[in-house]
Amino acid sequence: MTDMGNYDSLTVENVPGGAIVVHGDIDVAGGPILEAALLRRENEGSVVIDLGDVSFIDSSGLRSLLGASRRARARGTTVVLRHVGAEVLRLLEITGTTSHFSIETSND
Amino acid sequence: MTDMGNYDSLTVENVPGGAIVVHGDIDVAGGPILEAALLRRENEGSVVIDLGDVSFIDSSGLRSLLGASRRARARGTTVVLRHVGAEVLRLLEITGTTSHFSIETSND
Amino acid sequence: MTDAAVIGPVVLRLPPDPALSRVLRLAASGVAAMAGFTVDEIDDIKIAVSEVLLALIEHGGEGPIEVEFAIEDHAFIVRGSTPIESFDVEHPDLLLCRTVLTSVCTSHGIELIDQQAQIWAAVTHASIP
Amino acid sequence: MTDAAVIGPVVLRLPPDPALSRVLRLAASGVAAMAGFTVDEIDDIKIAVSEVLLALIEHGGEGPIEVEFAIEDHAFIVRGSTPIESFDVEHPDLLLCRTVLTSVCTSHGIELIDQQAQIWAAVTHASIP
Ligand SMILES: Nc1ncnc2c1ncn2[C@@H]1O[C@H](COP(=O)(O)OP(=O)(O)O)[C@@H](O)[C@H]1O
Ligand SMILES: Nc1ncnc2c1ncn2[C@@H]1O[C@H](COP(=O)(O)OP(=O)(O)O)[C@@H](O)[C@H]1O
Repeated sequence: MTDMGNYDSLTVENVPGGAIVVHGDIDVAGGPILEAALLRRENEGSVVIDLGDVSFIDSSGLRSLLGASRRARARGTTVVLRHVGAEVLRLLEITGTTSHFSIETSND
Repeated sequence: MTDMGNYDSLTVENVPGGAIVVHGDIDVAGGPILEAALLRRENEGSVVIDLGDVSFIDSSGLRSLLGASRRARARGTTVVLRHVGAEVLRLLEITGTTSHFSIETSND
Repeated sequence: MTDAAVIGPVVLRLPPDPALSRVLRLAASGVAAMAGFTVDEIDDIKIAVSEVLLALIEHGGEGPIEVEFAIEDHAFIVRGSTPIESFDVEHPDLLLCRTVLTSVCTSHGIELIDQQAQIWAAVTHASIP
Repeated sequence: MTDAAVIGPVVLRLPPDPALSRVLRLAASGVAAMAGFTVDEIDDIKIAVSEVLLALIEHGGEGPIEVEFAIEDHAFIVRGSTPIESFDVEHPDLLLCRTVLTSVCTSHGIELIDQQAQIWAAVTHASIP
């Protein structure tokens, strides 16, 4: 981190053929970064998002996940959320959107 | 932490006959709290301050330590700073005040 | 312990930059921790503050955003505002935001007052009597 | 990565309450991390921000304190001010504060302008060319 510039609060790691691993906060800044990464990967078929390193999400972040879910459903598949922690699970529950995903919690 | 009120950014643990253990930030809020705790204990003679759980100090915090040092010197003794971490050591060094204390770093 | 009602308010004026969401959460956590809110309550406050900011960024203009944190009557209050010409407080994009605020806050409001979008939310500290 | 010069400024208005020192450090850390400052630089920024606040609290009056964080020319700038009738910028109590600012900052200033105590400090990001 020696060059000057905006440091993104969210980074996405693309494991080829594997999960999309998210690090950071899925908020109004991170949501669009995640959405762009998801759109680049979805032509590959199934989508697995690893949220093990995400301890914050708000409704704008949730919208990027719901968008991926809607597009997955249109392709006849489901978005898998892996290593879902308490904070993400809570937001899914209070918005009644858990059923949009196949969820694997951190304890699974 | 169920009752409402100001939560102090610094707390002091008094081990009777032993060290004064400081938890938190020694800043413009924490400095006076530490100073009050030090003044209550100094009649006992030697002063040992455990800074193992202090990762921030500024010049107002340093003044409370320097005050204790000055009063200890008047009694013919020295203030011992125990478990001094990098942040505290740095402030002592840039202010040229390391010689006012007997310092035991975290690595000792 | 002094009375929590004496804390604040802290007012932040910032550009409508999404990257500042995290900065607001950090500042809000600091104020709430200082006022004795629990870890779970601080989680709610972080969500509330983020929802207020994102609604102002997504529905406001290019103008500055003002956010106030205050402790009043045992509650953490966040009040945000930004200049705006017109503002559809029933916009469908605000539905998810409202759903979240309803769950994490004791009360909240989204209004257009004096050419300003104004959003506020309150998280009450649950003290054991 | 966009140009860091576009970040901020973030302006905070707060009462002269020592307990807010930690809140200011949290907010400053967030802005600095977002702008790509290193962990060591952020440690310096936290000290600089605390020194600015404590000088304003200890030498200012009961009036509100305004603190601005900005990223300008690859530097984190903190500017603080508070209304004050008279202000001895050479007061001995400011010596230790100045010593610290001289060490952790690239440059700083303590001035009385327009009945306001004004204190600023800059921490430059050391980029490898
Ligand atoms: N309150 C809600 N409950 C459940 N799903 C919602 C809610 N609000 C929006 N959605 C869903 O979120 C998804 C994304 O919404 P939207 O912001 O329109 O994104 P996009 O246009 O990129 O798909 C849509 O599938 C929408 O139906
Ligand atoms: N720049 C400095 N370098 C070294 N010691 C200092 C410096 N400034 C103040 N001190 C010392 O810090 C101690 C506390 O200062 P002061 O604020 O006057 O506190 P008190 O009156 O409570 O002792 C004094 O011993 C003083 O000499």
